[in-house]
Amino acid sequence: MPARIEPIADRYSAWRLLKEGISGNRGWKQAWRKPEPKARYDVVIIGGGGHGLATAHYLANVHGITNVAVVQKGPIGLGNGGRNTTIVRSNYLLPSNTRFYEYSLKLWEGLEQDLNYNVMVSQRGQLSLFHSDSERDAAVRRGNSMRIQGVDAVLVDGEAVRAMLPFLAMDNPMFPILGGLLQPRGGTARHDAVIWGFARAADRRGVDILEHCEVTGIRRDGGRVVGVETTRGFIGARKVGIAVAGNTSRVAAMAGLRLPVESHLLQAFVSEAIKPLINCVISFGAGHFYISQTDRGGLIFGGDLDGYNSYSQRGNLPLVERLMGVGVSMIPALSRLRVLRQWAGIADMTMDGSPFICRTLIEGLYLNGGWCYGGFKATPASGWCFAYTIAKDEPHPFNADLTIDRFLEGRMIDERGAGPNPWAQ
Amino acid sequence: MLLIPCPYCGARPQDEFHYRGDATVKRPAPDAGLQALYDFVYTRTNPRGWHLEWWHHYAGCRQWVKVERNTLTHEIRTAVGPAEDTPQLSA
Amino acid sequence: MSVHRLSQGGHINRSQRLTFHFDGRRFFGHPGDTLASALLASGVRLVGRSFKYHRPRGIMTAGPDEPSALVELRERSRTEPNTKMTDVELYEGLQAWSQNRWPSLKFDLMAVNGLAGNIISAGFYYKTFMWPASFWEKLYEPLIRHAAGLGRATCLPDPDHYEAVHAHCDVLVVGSGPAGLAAARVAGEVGARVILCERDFLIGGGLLLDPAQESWRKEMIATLQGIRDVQILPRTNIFGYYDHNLLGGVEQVGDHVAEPHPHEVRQRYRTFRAGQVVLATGASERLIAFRGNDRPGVMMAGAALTYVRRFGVAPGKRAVVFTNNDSAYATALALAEAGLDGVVLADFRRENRLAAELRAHGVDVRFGIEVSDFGKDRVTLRTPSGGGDNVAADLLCISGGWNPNVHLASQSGARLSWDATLSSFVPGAPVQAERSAGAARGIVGIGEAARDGLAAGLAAANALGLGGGDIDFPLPAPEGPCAPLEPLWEVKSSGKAFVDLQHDVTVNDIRLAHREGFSHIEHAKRYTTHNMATDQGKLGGLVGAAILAEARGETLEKVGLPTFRPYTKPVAIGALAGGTTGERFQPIRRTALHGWHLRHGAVMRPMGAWLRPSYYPKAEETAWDSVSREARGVRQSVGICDMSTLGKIDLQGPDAATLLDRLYINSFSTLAVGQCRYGLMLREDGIAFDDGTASRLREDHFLITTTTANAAPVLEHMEFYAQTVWPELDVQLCSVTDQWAQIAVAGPRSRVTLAKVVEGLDLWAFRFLSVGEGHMAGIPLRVFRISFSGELAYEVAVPSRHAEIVWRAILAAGQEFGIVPYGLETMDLMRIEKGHLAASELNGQATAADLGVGRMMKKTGDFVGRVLSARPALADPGRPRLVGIRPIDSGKRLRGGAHLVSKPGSGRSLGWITSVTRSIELGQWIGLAMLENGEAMSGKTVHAVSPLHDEAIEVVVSSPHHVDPENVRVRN
Amino acid sequence: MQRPATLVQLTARRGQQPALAAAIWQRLQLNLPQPGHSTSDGAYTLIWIQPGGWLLQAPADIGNAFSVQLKSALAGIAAVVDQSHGKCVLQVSGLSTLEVFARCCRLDLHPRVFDAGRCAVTLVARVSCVLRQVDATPCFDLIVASTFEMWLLEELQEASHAFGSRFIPANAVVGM
Repeated sequence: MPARIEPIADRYSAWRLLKEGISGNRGWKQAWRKPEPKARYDVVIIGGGGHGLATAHYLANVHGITNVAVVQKGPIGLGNGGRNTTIVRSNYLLPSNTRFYEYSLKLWEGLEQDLNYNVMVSQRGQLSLFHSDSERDAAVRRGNSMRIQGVDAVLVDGEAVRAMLPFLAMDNPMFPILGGLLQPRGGTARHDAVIWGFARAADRRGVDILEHCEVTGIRRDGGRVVGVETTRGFIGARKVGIAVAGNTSRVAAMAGLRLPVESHLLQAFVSEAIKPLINCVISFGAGHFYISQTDRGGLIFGGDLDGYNSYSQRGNLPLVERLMGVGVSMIPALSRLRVLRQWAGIADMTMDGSPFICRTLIEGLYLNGGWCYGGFKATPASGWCFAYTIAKDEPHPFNADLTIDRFLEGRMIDERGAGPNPWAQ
Repeated sequence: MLLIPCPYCGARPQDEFHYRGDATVKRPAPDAGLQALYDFVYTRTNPRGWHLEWWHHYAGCRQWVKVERNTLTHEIRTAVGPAEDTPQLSA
Repeated sequence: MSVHRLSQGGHINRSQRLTFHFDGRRFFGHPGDTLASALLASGVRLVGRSFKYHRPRGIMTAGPDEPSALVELRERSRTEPNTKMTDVELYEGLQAWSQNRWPSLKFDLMAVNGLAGNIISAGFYYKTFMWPASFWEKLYEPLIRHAAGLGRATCLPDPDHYEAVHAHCDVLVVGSGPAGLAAARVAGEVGARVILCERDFLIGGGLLLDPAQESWRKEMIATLQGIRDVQILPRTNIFGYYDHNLLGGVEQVGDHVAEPHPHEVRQRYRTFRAGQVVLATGASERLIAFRGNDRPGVMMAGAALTYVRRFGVAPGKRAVVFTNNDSAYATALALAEAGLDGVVLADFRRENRLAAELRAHGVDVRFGIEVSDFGKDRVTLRTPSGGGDNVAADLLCISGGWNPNVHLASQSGARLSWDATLSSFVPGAPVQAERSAGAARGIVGIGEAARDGLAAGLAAANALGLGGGDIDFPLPAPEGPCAPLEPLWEVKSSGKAFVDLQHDVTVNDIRLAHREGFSHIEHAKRYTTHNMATDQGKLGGLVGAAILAEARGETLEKVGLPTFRPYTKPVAIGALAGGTTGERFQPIRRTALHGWHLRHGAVMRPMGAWLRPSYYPKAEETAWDSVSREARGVRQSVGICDMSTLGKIDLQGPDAATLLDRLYINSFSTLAVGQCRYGLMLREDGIAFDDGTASRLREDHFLITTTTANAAPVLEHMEFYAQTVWPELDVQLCSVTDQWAQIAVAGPRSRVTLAKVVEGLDLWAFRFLSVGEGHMAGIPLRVFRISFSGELAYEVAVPSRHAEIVWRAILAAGQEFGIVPYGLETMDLMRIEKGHLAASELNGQATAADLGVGRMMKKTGDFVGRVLSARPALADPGRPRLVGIRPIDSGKRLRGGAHLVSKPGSGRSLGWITSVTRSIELGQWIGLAMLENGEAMSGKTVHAVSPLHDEAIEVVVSSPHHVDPENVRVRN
Repeated sequence: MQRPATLVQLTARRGQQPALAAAIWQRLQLNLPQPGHSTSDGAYTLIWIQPGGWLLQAPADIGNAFSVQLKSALAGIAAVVDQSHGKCVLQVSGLSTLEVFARCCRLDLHPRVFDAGRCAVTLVARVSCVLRQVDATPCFDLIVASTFEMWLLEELQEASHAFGSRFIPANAVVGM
C-alpha cells in the first residue's frame, strides 16, 4: 500500500482544534479543493455521493490510482448520502449479503482512523423485534446464518427486551413483541461526516472532486468507454464508474444499458431534540418501522417506501400516517413528541432487493447501484469493492455475486422473498 | 395521498389502490424464449418523467387501471382501463 | 395587576385570572394570554438556555418562530418537551419548566461551554474524539449525548386521544389576516365551499395588532360565520402541502385546557383536499446579527408590538428599537404609548418621513445608527463614522425586515424568486392550484393585503368556474407606499453574533464553514447545524445565507435557502397517527365462529388481519397439554377446526378452466365436475407463490382456495392475468371468503360424525378429492373431501351466518367419539407430521422443485412462471430441497431457524429448518428443512446447529412426509 | 348484528351486458345503474360495483330460492354469486353522519357531489366497503365484508364518539 501523503499540518486532532481555537480558526484548509477538470483521468467516477467518494478514496489509498476525478451534478453528498437514517449493521440472511455487509461493518470500525475524520460510528446495537412465532423462526434463521459466518448476533427474549427498552408496548393484540435479534456491533454513523471524510481523504491523495459538473453523456469508441461529456466539457477517462444512487437507470441509459431497477421514494423523519431516550437502533417487524436517536438528540425514524416510482424527493401522507401509527403503537411515549422535519430520498430498487457492483457489457464501464434503501451502511465496502473491481477489472469475491446477470441466470439474492416487485423489496 | 383518476370510479385516494409498476411491458408469447420473459419481468425503462403504470383498484372496482403519471412531479394526465391503450406516451 | 401588564387594550380578559407555575413558581395571567405573554407581564426575562453554549435566553418572538423560550410543558405522562411558550395558550393550572440547564436556570454549569466557544466551533466534533477508537461509544459520545438534546421526554404512554378528519373544499385559505379573511369571504360569497385555517387561537393575524381595524375584523368574522359553506378552523396549523392539492394540518383541540374534555381529542389531524388554495400565511420578521443579539431582553420588534397591542404587556421598561425598515416604527410608537421611558428608535437608514410623528410621541429617533452590542441593560449604538453611544435599556427590539412565509408555497412545488425591495424570497409561479396573497407574497399594509386577498379569493373561485356578479365589501384603507428597506444582515464586531439562537450558530461559524469549503447553502447548513433547530431557521435563516453570500462574494439570491420541507411547525407524532394506534393500528378480521371460540376458552392468535384460535386449553392445561390432547384427539378419533380464513375465489365462465390451466403449474381443464385437485401457482419469476385446491362445481364454475395469507394477493394476481394479459377469456372472478365459513372435520371418525349431520350426500360413496353439495336442516352445505392433517378428513363450507349452528351440530354428532375442537397449533403440528407446505416453506425463495412438487408441472402449455423457473441456477438440482429431519437422539428438541451443517463449527450452511413440532405419532421432535441436495441426502446424518442457542444436535434426513407417506389414511 | 338483506353479486359474461340489463328489467323493472350509481324501487336495489358487475340488494326474507332462481334465469348471461352471508348492511343516518364519515372515509360526500342514489366502493375505516346514499337526510347504507363487521362497528363507534351518538347493535343502525 502506498504511503499516505498528508500534510501533517492539516491533520485533525484535539491539539489542532485547541491551537486553531486560540488563533481564531484561521488555519483550517478547505476540506476538499475545488479544482478545474483536467482533460483526462485514469478513472472518472460519476457520482459524488458516499459510494463514489469512497471508491475514489480506496482507488487512491489501496490501489495507488490517484489520477481520479469524481464528478457530481451539484454539490457532493446531497443525495442519499445526506438524507438517510444513518444505520450501520450487517445482520443479513443470505451469505452473499452477510459477508459483504460484514466487511463493510469492519471497515466502519476503523474508518475514523483511516480517514482522520470523526464519522461518529457508534456501535450502540441494532435490535430487530419480532412479533410472531414465524417471525421468530425467521429471525433465528438469520441470526444463525450470521453466527455461522462469524458475525455477532444475539437472540433476546421478550423479558430481556422489556428490561432493555421499558417504553415499548409489548402486548399489542396484533403485534405482541416476543423478542428480538440483536446485533451488538450495529449502530449508526454521522452521514454527512462520512461524505466529507471520504471527500477530504480522497482529495488529500490527489483525487479531483468536480462539483457542479453534470454528466450529459458517456462517450464510447466501439465497445469501449473513452470518457464522459459534462456540463464542464468532455473529460477523457480510461475507465468510468457509475455510482449515482437514485439516478442509476438514467445514467446507465446514457451508455445504452437497461437495468432491472425502479426508482422509489423513501421518507425519513426527525423529531425535536430531546435528552437521551433510545440508546440503540430498533426496528419493528410490525409495519416496518425503525428508529434511533442522534447524538444531537433528535429521533430519526423511517419505514417503507411510498410505493410508486418517483424521482421527486417529496413524500406523501399515507406513509406518514401509517408510520406514525406504527411508531406510537410500538412506543406509546412517542405520541407527545413532535416531528420536526420530513424528507425523502430516491431509492434505486432492484428486483431482488440486492445491489450491483460489477462490470458492464461495455469495456471500461463499471456499475455500482441498486442499493434499495440499504446503501448507507454499505458505503465503505461498496467503495472498497468497486475500487477493486475497477482497478483489477474483475470482481472481488465479496461482490462476485452482485452482477446484473444474476437475474438471467436465476441467482437472485432475495432476502425478503418478495420477488421482482421493487415496491415490496 | 395521490388522487388516482380511476376511469370507472372517478378520482380516488391512493390508498384504495396497490401500485404495480410499469404497464408498458407486455407478457411475451409463451414461445418467445427466456430473454423475452426476462425483459418482461425484470427490465425497466424507469423514466424520470412520464410513466405508464399499473394501479390495482383493490378497494374499489378491482380493475387494473393504467395510469400515466409523471415520476418527477407526480402529475397524472390519463388513466384507462386494463385492456385499453393510452394516447402515445411523450416526454 | 402584574408589573408589566398595561391597564387596558389587547385581546385578553382582565376580569378573569389564571394561575400557572413556571419552574415551580406561581404566576398569574388572563384568558387570551400565551405562557410567554403572561411571564413577560410578570417581569420574567430569563426563560431558557441555549443548546451548545447554554447561554441565558429570553423570549424573542410572539409565535411559533421562537428559538429560545422552550419549556417542558405539563408533567408525567403528559410531558411535552421543547414547547414554545410563545405558542402555548395559557390555561388555569398550567405547569412548565425550563430545560437544558443544570442545576438551575439562573446558574447553569454547562455555560462553561461558552468559554470554549472558539474551540467548539462549527463541526469541531468531526476533527477530534478519534483517539482511542474505543473511547467514542464509552466516553465521548455519552458525554455529548447527555449535553445535547433539549427537554426530557416521558417514557409513559400518552393518556390523550387523537383522530383524523378528512375534509374537501373548493377553496382552502391558510391564514386569517386581512388577506385570508378577504379571500375566504369573497370565495364564500360566490358560492365556493371554503375552509379558513388559522394556526392561532384568535382569528385576525395582523389585525389583532391594530385597534383601528377591530370593527372590520369582527364584521368579517361575523359575515363568514353566516355563510353556510364557509368553515373557520382556529388553532389549526397547516404543516405541509402535498401532491394533488392535499394539505395536512393539526387542530389543537384540547391544548388550551389542562386536560382535554373526556369526549374530546387532544389534537385532530386534518387533511384538506382543495380545489384551489390561497396561502395568506403572512410574513416573519428576521434577525440582525450583532454581538449580544441573543441576550434576554432582545426581542423581535413585531413581537414587542404584539405584546403591547394584543396582550397588553409592556415587555420592558426602557427600550431601544433597532431597524432597517418602516415596520418597527409602529413598535416604537406602541412602546411609547404604553408608557415606556425614553424609547430610542435606531434606524440604520438615513431618514424617514415617519420620524416626526414618533418624535411627537417622545420617541428619540436617530438615523444612520447601528446597534453593535447589547450587554446587561445597556445598548451600544454606533454611527458609521465610528462614534458610539451607550443607552440604558432592558429591551432591545430588532427588525431586519420581513420574510414572506413561503414555506407552503415552496412545498407545493413553486420556485421562489428574489424580491430586491424586500431583500427576501417570494413565491414564484404556482405549480399546483394555489396562489399566495398579502404579506405572504410581500404585500405591505393591511388595506393592501386585504385587497390582494380579495383578488386571490376571487381568482381561486373563478378558476373553479365559480363567481360572476360583483362581490363588494368594505376593506381597510390602503396605507400607501412605505420607505424602502435598506438591507442589513450584520453589525460587525468581535464577540458572538448569532444567526441561529437555538443551535448557537454564529456568523463566525458560517464564515469558518465557508473557509473549509462548506460553501453551498446545504453544506453550510449541515456543517454548522444552522436552520436545523426546532424553529427551522425562521428568524435567522436568511441572515446566515447573507453572511455566506458575503463570504462567497456572491448575491444572496444566488446562494438561496435550504429546501423547505414539512413541517411548518413541529407536529405531535400522536396527532399524525390520528388515533390509529394500539388496538386500532390495523383492521381486525374475525370469522363467523369467533364468538364460539372465545366462549370456549380459545387462546387467540393474530395471523395477518385475522384472529384465529391457537388452541383450546382446559383448566390447568399448559399450551402443550392442550395441543397434544387436540392432536391425539384428531389422530385417534375426530376433531373440528375453523378453516374459514382460507381464501376462497369463485370463478365462472366458459374460459374458467383455461385461466386456471395458465395460472397453476398443473392442469384443471381435465378435472371432472365434482372433483377437486391440489394446485400450485408460481410467480412469473418461477418462484412458488401459493398453493390450494380447485374444485369444479360445474363445467363453467370453479371454486379455488388459497392460503390465508395470500387470499388477497392471489385474487389480485388472477385479476391481472384475466384483465390485462388474457382479456379475451370469458371469466368472472369474485371473492367468497366471507360468504362461506369452512369447517374441517378430521380424523378416523370424521366420516361417521359428519354422516350424522350432512343430509343429501352419501359420504361412503364420496371419494377422496371430491366435492359435493348437501344440507343440514335446510342449510345448504358444500362438502369437500380434502385433508391438511393427513387423516381421513372433510371440509364443510356453510353460509357463514349459519356457521355456528352447523359447527355445534357437528360437535354434538361427534360427542360420542370424543370430538375435539383444535386450533392453529395442532393444525401446524399435523401438517408438519404430514409434510404439507405452509408459509415457512412458501417463503418467496423456493421453486416448485425445491418444495418437492416439481413433478406436478405439466409437460406442455403455457403457464405463469414456466419459462423463468427453468433458468439455470433455479433448475440446479443442488439447490436446497424440502426434506424431513428428526434428531438421532429422540430426546432432543429441534429449533425453527437452526441451520444444517456437515459438522458443528462448519462455516458453511447446507440449509435450514423451516418448521418444527413435537410429533404426536413419533413421540419426538420432527422438522421440515430445506437442504442442499436434499433428495440425495435422505437417510444421511447432518448437524442442526443454532449458535444463537449454543446448540448442535445430530439429525437424520428423511422424506418430508413423517406420517403416512403412502397417503393411505386420507383415501380410507 | 347485521341489518338483514339478501345480497347477490352479478357479473355479466363477456359481451352479455345488454342481455343482463334486459333480463333484470324483465324480472325487477330496474335499470342497470351506471358507474357510481344505484337504482332502487325501495325493495330491490341494484348497486354498481365494478365494470360489468352489480350488487343486488333484496329483502332478507326472500330466501335462498331467490338466488337459485336468479342463477337459472341468468345462466349464460351473468355469474350469480350469493353474498348474503359474505357481506352485511349497516345503516348510518342522522345529522352528524357526514362528520362521522369524515373521520373514517376519504371521499367527498358533500351533497353537491354525492347525492341520494350515489354509491361508491371505497375504504371506510381502512376496509373496502360499498357506500350508498339512501337519501339526503342523510342516510347511508354501508355494505361490508361480514368478517370485518365487528371492526367496522367499533370504528364507527369511535368516529361518532364526539357526537354523543347512540349505537344500536341489534340492527346495526347507527344514529347520530
